[in-house]
Parts: sequence; structure tokens; C-alpha cells
Amino acid sequence: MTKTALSVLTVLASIVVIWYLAVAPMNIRVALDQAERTGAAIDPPSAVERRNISVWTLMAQNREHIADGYSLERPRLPTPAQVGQELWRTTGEMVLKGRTWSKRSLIYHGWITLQSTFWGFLLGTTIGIVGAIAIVQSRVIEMSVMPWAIISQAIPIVALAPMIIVLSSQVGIEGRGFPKALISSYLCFFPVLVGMVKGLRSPTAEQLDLLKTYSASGVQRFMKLRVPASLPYLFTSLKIGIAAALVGAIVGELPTGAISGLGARILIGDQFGTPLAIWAALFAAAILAGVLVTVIDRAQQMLLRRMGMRS
Amino acid sequence: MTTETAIKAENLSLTFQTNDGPVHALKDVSLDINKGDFVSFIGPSGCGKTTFLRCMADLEQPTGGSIMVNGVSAREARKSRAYGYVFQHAGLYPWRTIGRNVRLPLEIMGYPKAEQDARIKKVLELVDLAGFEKKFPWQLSGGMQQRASIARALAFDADILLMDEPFGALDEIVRDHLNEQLLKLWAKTQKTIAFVTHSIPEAVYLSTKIVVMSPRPGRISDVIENPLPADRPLDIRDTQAFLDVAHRVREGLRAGHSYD
Amino acid sequence: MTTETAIKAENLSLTFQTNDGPVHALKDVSLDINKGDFVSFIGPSGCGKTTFLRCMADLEQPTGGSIMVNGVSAREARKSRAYGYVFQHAGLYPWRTIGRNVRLPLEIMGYPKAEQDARIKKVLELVDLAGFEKKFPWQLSGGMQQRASIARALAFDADILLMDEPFGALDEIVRDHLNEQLLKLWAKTQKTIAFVTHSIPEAVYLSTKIVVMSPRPGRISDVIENPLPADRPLDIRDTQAFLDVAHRVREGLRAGHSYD
Amino acid sequence: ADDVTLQLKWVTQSQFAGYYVALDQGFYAEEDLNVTVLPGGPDIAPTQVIAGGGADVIVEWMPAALAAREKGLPLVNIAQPFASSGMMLTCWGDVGIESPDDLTNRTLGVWFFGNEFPFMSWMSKMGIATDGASENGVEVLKQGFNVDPLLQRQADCISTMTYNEYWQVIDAGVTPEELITFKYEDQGVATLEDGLYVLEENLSDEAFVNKMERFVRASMKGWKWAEENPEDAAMIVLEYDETGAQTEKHQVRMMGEIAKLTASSNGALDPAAYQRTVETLLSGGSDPVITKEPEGAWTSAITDAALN
Amino acid sequence: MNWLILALVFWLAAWAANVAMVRSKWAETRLVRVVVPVIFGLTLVVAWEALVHAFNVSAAILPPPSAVADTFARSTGMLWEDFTQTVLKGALRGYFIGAAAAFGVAILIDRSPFLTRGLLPIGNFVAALPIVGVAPILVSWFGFDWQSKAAVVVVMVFFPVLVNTVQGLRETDVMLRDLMKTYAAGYFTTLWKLRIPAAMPFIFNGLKVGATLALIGAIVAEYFGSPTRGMGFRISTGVGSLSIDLVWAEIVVAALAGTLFYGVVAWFEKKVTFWHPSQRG
Ligand SMILES: Nc1ncnc2c1ncn2[C@@H]1O[C@H](COP(=O)(O)OP(=O)(O)OP(=O)(O)O)[C@@H](O)[C@H]1O
Ligand SMILES: Nc1ncnc2c1ncn2[C@@H]1O[C@H](COP(=O)(O)OP(=O)(O)OP(=O)(O)O)[C@@H](O)[C@H]1O
Ligand SMILES: Cc1ncc(C[n+]2csc(CCO)c2C)c(N)n1
Ligand SMILES: [Mg+2]
Ligand SMILES: [Mg+2]
Repeated sequence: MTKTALSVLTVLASIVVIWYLAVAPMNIRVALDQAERTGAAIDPPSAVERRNISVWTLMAQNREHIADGYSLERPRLPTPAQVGQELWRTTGEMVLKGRTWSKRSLIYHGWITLQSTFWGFLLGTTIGIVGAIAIVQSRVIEMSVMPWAIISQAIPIVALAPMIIVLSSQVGIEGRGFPKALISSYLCFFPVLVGMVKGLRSPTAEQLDLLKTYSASGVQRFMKLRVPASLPYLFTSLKIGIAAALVGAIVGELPTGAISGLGARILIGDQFGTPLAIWAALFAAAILAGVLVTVIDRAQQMLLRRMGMRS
Repeated sequence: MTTETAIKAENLSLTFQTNDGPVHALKDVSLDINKGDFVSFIGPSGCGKTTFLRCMADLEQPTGGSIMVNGVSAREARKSRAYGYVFQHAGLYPWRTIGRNVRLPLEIMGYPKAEQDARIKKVLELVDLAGFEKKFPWQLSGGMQQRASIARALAFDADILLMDEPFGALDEIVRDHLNEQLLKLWAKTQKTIAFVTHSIPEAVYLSTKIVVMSPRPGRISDVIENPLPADRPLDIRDTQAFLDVAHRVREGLRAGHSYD
Repeated sequence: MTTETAIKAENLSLTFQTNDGPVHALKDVSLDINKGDFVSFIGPSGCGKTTFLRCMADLEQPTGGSIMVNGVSAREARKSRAYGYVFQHAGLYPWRTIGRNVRLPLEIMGYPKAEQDARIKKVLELVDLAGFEKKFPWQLSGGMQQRASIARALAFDADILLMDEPFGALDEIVRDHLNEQLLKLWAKTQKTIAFVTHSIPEAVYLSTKIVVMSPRPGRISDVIENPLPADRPLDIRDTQAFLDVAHRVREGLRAGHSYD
Repeated sequence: ADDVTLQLKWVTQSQFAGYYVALDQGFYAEEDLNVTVLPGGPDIAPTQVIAGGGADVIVEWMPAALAAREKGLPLVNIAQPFASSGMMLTCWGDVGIESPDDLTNRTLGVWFFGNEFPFMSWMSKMGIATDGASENGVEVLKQGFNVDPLLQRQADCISTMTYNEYWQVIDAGVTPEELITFKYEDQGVATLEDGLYVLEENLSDEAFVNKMERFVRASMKGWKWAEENPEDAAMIVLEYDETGAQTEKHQVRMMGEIAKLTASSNGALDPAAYQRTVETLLSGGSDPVITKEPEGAWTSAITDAALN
Repeated sequence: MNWLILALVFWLAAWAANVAMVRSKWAETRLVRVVVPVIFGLTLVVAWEALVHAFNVSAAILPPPSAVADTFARSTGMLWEDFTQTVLKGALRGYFIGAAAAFGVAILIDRSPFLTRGLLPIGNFVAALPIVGVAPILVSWFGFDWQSKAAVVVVMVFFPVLVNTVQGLRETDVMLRDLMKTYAAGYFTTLWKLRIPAAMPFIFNGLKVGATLALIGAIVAEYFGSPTRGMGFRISTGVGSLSIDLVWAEIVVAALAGTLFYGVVAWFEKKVTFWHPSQRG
């Protein structure tokens, strides 16, 4: 455990170092443009001339301006510190100021996204599990549906999203929560379906034969063998599923009015050219995903330990 | 003493269709097993021992001939839970403790809870696994797992026991011990036992009847009535009578191989 | 005749650290194996036979004592490819045909192509697998797989052969046959063989020396020099001399168990 | 009160101040209306929303509305609070662009999603190919949601609105002197923006027409209030912004610019401006936005009644 | 109403046909395996057509499949141009770069358990970054043409392949590794002869996941800026100009291309990992 933490920290530290080093070349052009406007002498002096010169040359010729790249308002690549500050400004600081649920707080937006994620996850896993049961029980359903489940994942959901929203409002579903959850479940159901089909099929011929010698009923076979045998698979797919549901919720926030949620923050950040807002929302999303996956992982370990599985 | 027939196979054939062509696992096999018999099946690998046992258990559908168990079809016998089956591999459910593995058939057959507990206790003692109820299969050695799977087959009341190489994974000493236990159990309960093994001494030591099988196609090449007395201490195996029977089995077996 | 030592273990100990506490797989084991010896190891499950063999092969690091192979450390012996190892399970690569599985060590050791072909042909004939070069492991029965893995260990020139229950998965007849073949090979090549088995007759039939081990902690409880002549037809197993040795082994073994 | 749902063309910002003011100041309530304002965003096509019954009335640009009409969605303009166009092309001055003729062989950022029609008409009027392959054509990029392509010089010019994106460029530190802008108004290719559109079939419904009269009246009251109190209007808009991403400085400034576009309109559509828009769109060369003179695409009935 | 009855009748008939085929003795033939899902897909299409007509859904929201087919047939030139831009240039190049890079990195970090332990959790973290957030950043870094699309695909493909490859390399049977030790085989011999072949089923898992992600990544990235061609460009702008039929035609192309791509990877998997129990049926 501590060994893992140590390695993660080391790798993390080296990523931060590389990141800091990369900031200079990534931001040098913007930094020079800004310096030029303040009247500083830049070599070469005009942006048009600089266009075809490599960043390394620019850095070599304008050493005194490299540092400027680390404090830009609109960096191409912000520094980790800038991202951290932005994250803190929109989360921790908000909490300290007692404005946790303000619209400027990422906690508020994260909460909105989390709700869609939750409903999408619930819907997606239900579809996935029910579908898997149907597929395992009926060969016709398997042969008909399975290829289409695969094809469905090749369809870019973003293309369907606007239609889903308009259609669901036409059939009388108010609000944008449902379409968001639907889009989220679209990405979530597939890993759960595939995992559960595998899991429900995981009993060996011998384990099935044993129940046959007891002349067990179909329900007994399902409850006493297929279900317990599928649990490890279920959790593995739930972990993939919840991450997919989160991505789906964020995707679903783009065409749903971009009003609130992490997806909306990303879009608005993009529209107003505030890269820091994008980076902060991006990291918030990944952290949220990490937390959700960890929660399921813990539940898995608890349950599987009770079921006597080795970790 | 009138002997009733427990298992009756007549011209039993079973052909598997594989992509390499048909495999004749059993061909025209006829055999009568009386109630209370202890019958061992021995023969080279792939000669159809397991297949034969699975036909008795209605786990495999014969492609020819007929098989009757307790006077009814194998299917009906299975539906009426007429037998307990011990598989070649222990096949315990890894998510159940030893105790709950043994409980499985009792749950399915709807025994009352108190009786389940009593039976589990009894059979686990019988196979020397008392105190291991709460362990999971992987926490036990291969031999202990095999014993648990035997306990599972003994837990409910079936008067036929079908055992497919139950002691294959055990070392000689443990095996001797379990052989003795099995004989005692058989003597006490008067169950009918069909027992597959690779070991000649084991077959001779345990059975009232030894069925020697040979492969391609699988058929019965010899049926040996065992003349040894019912009471068999372990060192009966050093007697000449024992060695004679063993010799006859070995000769029958050798005939099924292509060596020499 | 001066005897050279092939394997020399002195006060060898190996303790596994597990989360249940330490397991003493081997404790103060000392043994000399001479060049050309055929040594069998027998003992209850979990007594450390495999662990001992793995120490000889430098697959396990002893936690105490020393082990020398061919006069150098086990590690150097492994680096100089001094031995062939047959695992308890066949361990064939499923993506390679039988032929290419046997070819694997030859490729790694850089034998010329023509010689590879010749050797593969020779060893596959030796284990009765000629004609199966092109099959994949899963297309063969367990016994055939085990034979292929023996062929693989014989394909290259190592004067020590370490075999961990190589015939465990085989039926008695095939086993007899391979026992004969192994004895012939040993007589012809003068290899040193360390052989783990669960079968008392097999140990007595094959070896010049039988090492009986007992568990918790794993140690050697008896070393029996086999008085049987070098030339051993299969029916030597029915002689009194054979039975006597077998009896002594059985007694040694029984001491390691908790029954009676 | 009667329910009215209004679908905006873009996110909550001062561009739509009139509607938010009318809502906030109770002008709609005074007319006995219960108005829901739905913000737009990328991927939200107001035309599609109204077709799906998600809105009663939408804010849309005339080119997109007329194109939808030709596609079989009969939209009718009922009011035109924006008298003139705020669209322009913003270019770097230092790359050598001085007049529209210098645009050939340049890379230009253009908005799509139904907003590309004015640009396409302009280019075809000047005879400049936009397929990216022809000689002396222009290389067109589908511009995203921000002004980065200009700032990072991936494009020589990008589309901007006088009230929005232009100021983002300025906010990024660029001085107005570094930029050359071409307003569509000045180029004679301006098309009408931000009109109110409804479905034609609804106009035969007395109650609906009556509702719209009240709606337009209240909305125009909101617009005039916003023009007179730009700072307060911007603050109202900020209040309704649920993303929490808009800034006061930007919205106040935007309100100032918007007021210039709405000031000369009382809400009634100017037929001359309509005609100019239609002609611009019809002259689209080989691939015109609309192929024939639309009929019944606007009505003065509602504004006449509302503003009498 | 007639439309609904037609759809229902067609659905019942098709289902009956499928049940009959699956129960028949040809159930396992390749023909039936293809025909059954195709018939199922047809019922979906018929139901869609019928529902659109029955409820008079506006073509601006959901066009009937017949209109989509019509548009598809009339726009093949444009569809091909978009396909070239998005799939051949963006998705495929990104896929190959991403998969190759992941494979290389997996082999590099495999030598160091320290790196493996440290990198995998971070890899999982990065894999959870939503592409809609990554895409605008990469478009601003790599420009509007296919390069930025390929970059998005690289990011999406990289981690599934990396994680699976590392896991596959670790998963080799201990006994098989010991065997290599008894031959005194070096690191690279073991890697080449044992661990890479043994890892192939895992690697292909990653490659298959990557195959479905690649196309979607390239399409979504075009939402954030593109030249005036590409499937994502057409889809993202089509809604605005109410060319929903064209949007659907592009969706059909995406589904076909994605399924074909997945199929090709699965075919290679079958060839390469023929020995794995999961491939032996
Ligand atoms: N499901 C099956 N499909 C095809 N062939 C099969 C199947 N089951 C068994 N066989 C074949 O039938 C023959 C008999 O197999 P069986 O398992 O009964 O042998 P066995 O006598 O039990 O052998 P062993 O001692 O190795 O357990 C073998 O040749 C085997 O390959
Ligand atoms: N890697 C390991 N970690 C922990 N304990 C181990 C390990 N390998 C073996 N052991 C333990 O060491 C003891 C000796 O094991 P070993 O495999 O040598 O037994 P064996 O004599 O070969 O048994 P068998 O006849 O069942 O093969 C056993 O108690 C086993 O549980
Ligand atoms: C996808 C997308 N489509 C259109 C616009 C342009 N747009 C529509 S309304 C409006 C006015 C206020 O900015 C602008 C600019 C955009 N930016 N992004
Ligand atoms: Mg068998
Ligand atoms: Mg062992």
C-alpha cells in the first residue's frame, strides 16, 4: 500500500516536472506577443516573422521572456500551480466563504453532474443487467441483439444528443435531467452488458452439471450459481460503467443548454477563452471519476471478501 | 437373498460428433449393477468411464440402447434425486464455505434448516473435515477439497453413489485412509456405488465387481467378480488372493493398450 | 569406481513468509546425490518435495544452508543450462504446436536448425508422440501433454533431469510403459535424475535411492538405498524383494501422517 | 396567465437583455404572461426546438429561419427588435489585409450551425471560392466557440460579433490598432439577426396571436428599458446566468454594443431590410442559401397590433 | 394507425422467423449468424419508419429511414470526403500512433515494477478525463485539421491499450516463466517468446476498446473546430441547418465504419490468439 503510494507520488512528481518544463515552449509565442505590446524588444520583432520560427529558437533568442509564459492569463498550457489555484478558488475557497452552492463553485456544478451520472448509471446498469440476463436466457435474443449492442457503441452519441432532447420534450418529458441521464446511460450500459454476459456465462459445465444432478430448477440454477459466479464480473464492469456514465453525463451537458454541470463549465470556459476554467473542470471530472470508482472498488472488496474470494 | 437391479444398461452407445469426425465414446455396452453392489470401473484414459457414469446420471444422452436406474429411466431417476455424484474434480463453488457447499443440495432439495445443520455436521465428521465448515475451498489442500465434495454427495439421502476418480488427487496414505472409510460407509448404508479409478489396487480393494473397459470404441472388455471377503483390512493387499485378482485386472487392462 | 557428487544440499532451509505467518517448507535438509543416481522423492502432500526440486533448479532461493549443483552454485548451474526440468503440470505454450514447444529450448540455446529438427524427431518418438508435431497442446489428452513436456526436457543435452510428478496424470498402463522407457533412457545416457512421485511402486521400481520426506517442517525422514538389481523387468514388482522395499517406504510414509 | 416559452439562440448574455428585463421587471406579468426563457448553446438549434414543440417563439437569425422555411419548417417573423447586424470579420492588421480583396488565399474562421449563410453570400458576391481547393479562394475553418484561432494565428481572420467576440480579442491584450474589421453592414451583405419567429400554423389561432401581441409588446418594453439602463440590464442578465461564468465587465460592455443595434427598432420589421436580406441570400452563387423568393415569411400583424 | 399495425405485424413475423432459424439445425452456420441480426435490425428500421409516419414526426427532428437512405444515396461523394477526413486521416492515424505508443511504453515500464505501480493509477485517472474537455485543448494545440483529431484519438486509445498490455505482460503463468528460467533465457527472449504471445488476448481487449473509441473521438473533436469537411463537422453543423437526414446519413457511415473497424480488429484477434480458450468456442 505505502509502496504503491510512493511510486504514484514519484511518477506524479516527474509528471509535474515535465509539465513545468513543457510550459515554456508551449507558451512562448503568446508570451512574446504580449511582451511586444508592452514595448519590449523581441527578436524577431513582429508576430508575422515569428510565425515560421521554432519555439526553441524563440526561447533561445528571448531568454528574458521565457518566465512570462508561466503567468499568462490565457495560457495554451497552464502551469500545475495555476490549475491548482483555479481548482482551489472554485472549490475549497468557496466552501471557506460559505458559498459552496454558488453557481461559481465547482462543487455545485460537480453535484449537478453527479446527479445525472447517478441516474444514468442506474438506468445504464439496469439496462445492461436485464439485457445480459435476456441474452443468457435466450439464444434468439443473443443472436439478434448482441451485434447491435456493438454497433450502438460505434454511433457517436453527441450526434444523437440534440435529437434525444427534442424528442423527449416532444413526448412530454419536461426538464433536461432525463435526456442527460439517457445519454449517460447510453455509454454506461455497454460495458455492464458485456461484463454481465461474461459473468453469467462463467459457471463451468461441471458446476452446471452438479446442479443438474440435484435436479435443480431454472430459478435455483440462476440464483445459486449464475448470480454468485457473475459478481466479480459485475463489479469490474460497474467500475468501467460509472466512469462511462460520468463521461456520458458531461457529454449530455453540451447540448442541453450548457446551463450547469461540469460539461457546461468546460464549454463556457472554451467559449470565453478561459483555459483555466476548462482545466479545472477537467480535473474536477477526473477526480470525481476517481472517487466514484474507488467507492465501487471498496464495495467490491468488502463483498467479495465476504464471499471468500482472494483479493 | 433376491437381488434387485439398481442400474441396467443394454446395448448402450454414445457417439460424440466433433469437428474431427465422430468419437465412439461407448459402443454396445451392457451391464447390470445390483442394489448394494460396489462396482469399480477401470480402463485406460479416454475409454469412456466418465461417459458411462454420466449416462447413468442423465448428464449425457445415449445415442443408442437404453439405461434404466432404479427401474425407471435415467432422467426420471435424476428428477427423483436418486443418486449423489462425485465429480473427477472437486468442483466446489468458490464463493461458498465448505459448510455452505455441503448445504447446497440440501437447500435445493428443501430440507428443513435444523436438519441441514445436523446432516452437515455428520458428513463433515465422516470425511474428517469437522472444524473446517467456515473455510473457503481455496484455503484447503486438494485432498481436503476432494473430501468435501464427497461429503456433499453424501449429505442427502440417495441410495446410489456415482464417484468419478474421487481419490485421484490424493497421496497414497490419505487414499488408503479414505478407502477404508468408504468401505465402512458402504457396509453401513448398503448404498449402491459405481466408482471410477485408475488404480488397480484400489479397484481390487474396494469392489464387489470390477468392470474393465477398453477404448476406441469404448466397451467393456472384462467383468470380474471379486472373490475377496466382505471384511477387508488394509493389509489384505499383501495376500496372494489379492495379487491374483490384481494380476487379472492388469492383464485385462494391458489388452486395451497398444504397447508390447 | 569413484563417484562424483551431482547435487549436494547442506542444512538447506526455506521458509515462506505468508500472511498466515511463516511456512517452513524445508528445514535443515542435507542430501548428496551422486552422478548417475536415480533418486525418487516421496512424501505426503505439502512436505516440500517440489520446493526441494525448485531449490536445485535455482527457481527458489533457500533461506538457509547451501546447495551445490555439479560443484557450482545452483545459480551458475542454471545459467550453464545444466538440467532439464519437467513440471508437475505440463506447462506447454498453447500458441505453439507440440513440435514447436519441444523446439523452444533448442531455439533459445541456439542449436542449428537441422539439429533442432533431428532432436525433435528423436525425442517425440521416444515418448510415442511421433506424428503429433503439428497438433496444438489443447488438442491432446492430458497424458499426451505430459509426455510432450518430458520430450521438451529431454531435447537438449543436460546431464541432470529434475522431474516433478511427471506421470501423475497418466493411467497405470501408460505409466508402466513410460517407467520402462525412462529406465532405459537413464541406463543409456547415464543422466542424474531427481524424481518426485506419490506412488510407492513407481519409486521402488525406478530408483537407486528413495528419499522419504515428512511435513511441518519439511525434512527428510528416511533415505533408502534400493537393493534391486539395475536390470528391472516390469514383473520385478511381484517379487518379495520389491514388496519389502515398498513396505519400508510405506512405513516411512505412514510415520509422516496423523492417521491410526 | 398564459404560458409562453421562448428559446434563445445562444447562452444567457446581454444579447438577450430585453427578454430578461421584461421577465425581471414584471413586464410580462403585466401582460398576464407566464414566460419561460430557455437559454441556447452550441448544438441547440432553435428551429429544431420549435419544430419539436419545445418553444412557442424563438430568437433566430433570418438566414437560418428562411433556410428552415425552405426545408419545410414554415417559420414566420413576427417582430424584429434588432435593426442592424452586429456581425463582422476581424483580421490581423500585420498580415497585409487592408480590403476585402486581400482575403484571397487566407485562412478564415467562420461559424457554422446555420450562421454561415451571411459569410457564404458575401464570398459568392465577391466571387471568392470557399471550397479550399480553387485558386484565389479562401481556406475556411469551422471556428469553435472561442477566439483562439485568431490569437494563436491559426487563422488570419475570424468571425466576431461587435458586441461579444471582438471584445474577447481585445480582452486578450490585443489593441484595436492591430486589428482590421469588416462589418457586414458596411459590405452591403448584412442580414437581419435576432428576430422573433413562430410557426405559421399557429398564426391562424386567435388566442395565440393575441398572446404574441402581448409578448412582443412586453419584450419591446424590456428592450427599451435595457437601452436606457444598460448597467442595470446587464446585472439582471448576470442574475439569470446559471453557469456563473459571465463577468460583469463583459456584460455591461456587451449591453452597450447591443443597444446600438436595437436602438433604431421599435420591434417592427423594416420591409426594406427584409428585402435586402432576401436578395443577399438569393445571390448565393452556385450554392445559394435559399433558391426562391420566400412568401409569407414575415407578418406585421402582430407588431401592428402590439405597437399601435 | 395502419403504419403501427404494419410495424407490429412485421415485428411478429421477423421475430418468428428468427426463432425458427435459431431453433433450426443451421443455427450455427455463418449465414444464420449474419441473417438473424440483420432481420432484427430491419425490424428496428421498419418500426422507426412506421412510428415517424404514424405520429407525424417532423423531418426536422427525426427523418424516416427512407429519407435517410435517399440522402445517403445522393450524397455519397460528400460522405466519402468526410469519411476520408475523419476516419482515414484522423481516427486511423491516431489509433495506430496511440496503440504503438502504448505498447512501447508498456514494455518500457514493465521492466520497472516501481514505474508500473506508479503509472497505472495515474493512467486510470487520465483515462477518466472526458474527451469533451480534452478536445478543445488539443484543437488549440494541434490546429484545425486532422492532426488535432488524431491527437484526441491518441489520448483515448493510449490508456486502454497501455493498461491491458501491462496487465497482460504481468499475467503470464508463473510456471511458464520458471520454464524460461530453467533455460537461462534472457529478458528479451522471455519477453519475445513467452510474455508478448501470452499477453496478446489482453492487448487485443485494449485494441478492441480503442477501436470503438477512436472514431467517436475523431468525430467529437471536430465539434471544437475543423476544416469544412469531416463527419463530425457535418453532424455538428447539420442540426443547425435542419439537415437532419444528412446527419443520419453520417451516423450510418460512422456506425458502419466503426463496426467494420471493430470487426477487423476482432478478426486479427481470432488469427493471433486462436489458442486462447475464449477463441476455441
Ligand atoms: N463432450 C465431448 N465431446 C466430444 N468428445 C468427448 C466429449 N466427452 C468425452 N469425449 C471423448 O469420449 C471419449 C471418452 O471420454 P471419457 O471422458 O468418458 O473417458 P474416461 O474413460 O473418463 O477417461 P479419463 O480416465 O481420462 O477420465 C474420449 O475419447 C473423449 O475424448
Ligand atoms: N510460493 C509459496 N508461498 C507460500 N507457501 C508456499 C509456496 N510454495 C509452497 N508453499 C508451501 O510450502 C509447503 C511445501 O510445498 P511443496 O509444493 O514443496 O509441497 P509438495 O511436497 O510438492 O506437495 P505436493 O505433493 O502436493 O505437490 C506447502 O505447505 C506449501 O503450502
Ligand atoms: C457553434 C456556434 N454556433 C454559432 C455561434 C455564433 N453565434 C450564435 S449567436 C451569437 C451571438 C453571440 O455571441 C453567436 C456568436 C457560435 N459562437 N458557436
Ligand atoms: Mg474420466
Ligand atoms: Mg509438488
